[in-house]
Amino acid sequence: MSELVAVSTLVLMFSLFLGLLRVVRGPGAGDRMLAMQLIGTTGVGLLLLLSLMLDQTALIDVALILALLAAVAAAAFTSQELETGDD
Amino acid sequence: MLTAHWLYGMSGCLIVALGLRTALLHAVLLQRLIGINVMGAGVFLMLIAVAYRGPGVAPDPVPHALVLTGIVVAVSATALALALGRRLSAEQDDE
Amino acid sequence: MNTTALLALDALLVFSLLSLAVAALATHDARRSVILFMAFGLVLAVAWGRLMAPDVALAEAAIGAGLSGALLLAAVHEQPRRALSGDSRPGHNRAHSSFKVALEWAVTLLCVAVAGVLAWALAAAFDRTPKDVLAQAVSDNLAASGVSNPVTAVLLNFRAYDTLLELAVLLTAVLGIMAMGPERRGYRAAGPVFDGLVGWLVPVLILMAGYLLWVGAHAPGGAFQAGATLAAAGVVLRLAGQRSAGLPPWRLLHLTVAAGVVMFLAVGLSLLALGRPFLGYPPAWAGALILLIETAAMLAIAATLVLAFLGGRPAESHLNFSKEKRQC
Amino acid sequence: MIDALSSLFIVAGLGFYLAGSIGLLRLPDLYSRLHALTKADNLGLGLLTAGLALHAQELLIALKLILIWLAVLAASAASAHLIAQHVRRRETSS
Repeated sequence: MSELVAVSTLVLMFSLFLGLLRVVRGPGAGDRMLAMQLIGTTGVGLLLLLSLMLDQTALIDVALILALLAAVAAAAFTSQELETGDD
Repeated sequence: MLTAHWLYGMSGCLIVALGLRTALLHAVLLQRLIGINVMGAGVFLMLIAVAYRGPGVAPDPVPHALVLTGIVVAVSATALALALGRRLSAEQDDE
Repeated sequence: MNTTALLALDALLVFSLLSLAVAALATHDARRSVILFMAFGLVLAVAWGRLMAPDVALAEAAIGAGLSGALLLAAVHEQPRRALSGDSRPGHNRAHSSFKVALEWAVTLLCVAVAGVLAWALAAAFDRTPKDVLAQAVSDNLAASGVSNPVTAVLLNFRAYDTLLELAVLLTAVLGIMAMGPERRGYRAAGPVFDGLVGWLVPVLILMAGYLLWVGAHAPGGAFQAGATLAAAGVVLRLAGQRSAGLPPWRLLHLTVAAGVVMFLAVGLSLLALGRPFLGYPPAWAGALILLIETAAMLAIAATLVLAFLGGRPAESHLNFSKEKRQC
Repeated sequence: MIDALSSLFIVAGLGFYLAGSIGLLRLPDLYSRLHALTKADNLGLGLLTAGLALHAQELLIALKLILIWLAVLAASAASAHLIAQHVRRRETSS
């Protein structure tokens, strides 16, 4: 079991790396943000596997915070500021 | 043999250098700030690498406490710098 | 097998961090730079988890991958032209190109030298077998600290002076921000999808902040992580078009921002009055006093970070209660 | 038995993760990449959390894992929608 977890962690890190390539390549800001969502979910999975592998249950909390804050980042990207005079 | 802390610590040094170069050379305020933040992250990486004691061994908590507060202070300082920059450009526009 | 997998994981993580740093810093497109910096923060949070620093990972997940990204994105939206694009500076174009190249080389060499010195110092630190004087002192005295999470014990008991000063630094920063001028523009009211998101995300973030504050005594968590999570709730409200961003009414705002420092000083001075050293908690009371200080510090940190996102002094009329009072 | 089931879930979850990342890289435009993102990725995390929850020693941990999956499910559906809408609005307005 522990070997499976170790190898799975590595595979997931590779998957995250593939997602990062899209973040770097873009081409548009929207493409990058969409890829950020994917690497966010991959990061969540990676932290969960690491929590089992390193025997650190607290990493589950980190995964939850990461999941919630990915949504905040997306919100910040898409929210539209008021124009002057919109007030 | 413990290679992990070497790997993370030395890349921390590299990241400090990369961030410092941008912070000094870039013409745009926002990207200079990102450079400073990247530099800070490099320092944090060095500190956490020093605290690391291998898998299954409890790391040194003192650097962790330093980095934890460092992260919060860094984001506040960044916000202050952005506010300063905004004020500066507002003054320039008035001229 | 496990160590090989771990080593490969480390190599891939470090490579990702380095290439993201290069990519984020190399581009001249500010928005691309910010998004890549957010990705850098996300990978960094995973790295902290890998290096068994869950306290730091919590703060990085909340701030590096979320809040500071939101802050920088707002700055990109806000000022696409002047101050952020240095090209408008007078005399900039006239600068001698050969001088510029020489300067770039000099700075690059300086940075290489800095990296070399740091690497040398780090190698010296690694070469000596860690004596762990401090770590040993922490684990020896943990039982008397009132909490069982060593990082919280360091922050709020053993090195409480440092944390008090750090909160004072945050207070100075936020006062500076508020002195710099009025807040940035607000946001348009959220559409239905965003509204649905806000409806559950904000309560969950607030609950999570309370949980992190409570759990910080015996597991990773504490005032800094809880404050950042609470601030994220405020930022989401602001992004959804709520001008107050969940901040307290104007009169209470000053008190909230200063709450951490005030509570720290109040506890420290009361102890001094009772004949104990400043911030030298009696062991029986340490747990309760730490929770008291942490609660105040969480509120102060959250308010500070929300004000940092607003980027200036909030308009008095937007903080709900004062508005109602005036209408009465 | 539970170990085998748990391993099966984890491996299947990884398959979806990889498919998602490869789809994100290979698919031609933003709208088709939405598929890769929202479908494969959430299934990937769902199977992974299911596998890990089977392995969890405490009930609280299993509950937290399920909570994480639900949070990601709701958050990433909303964020992907918002990002796509944002891009579309820009394209049509310019």
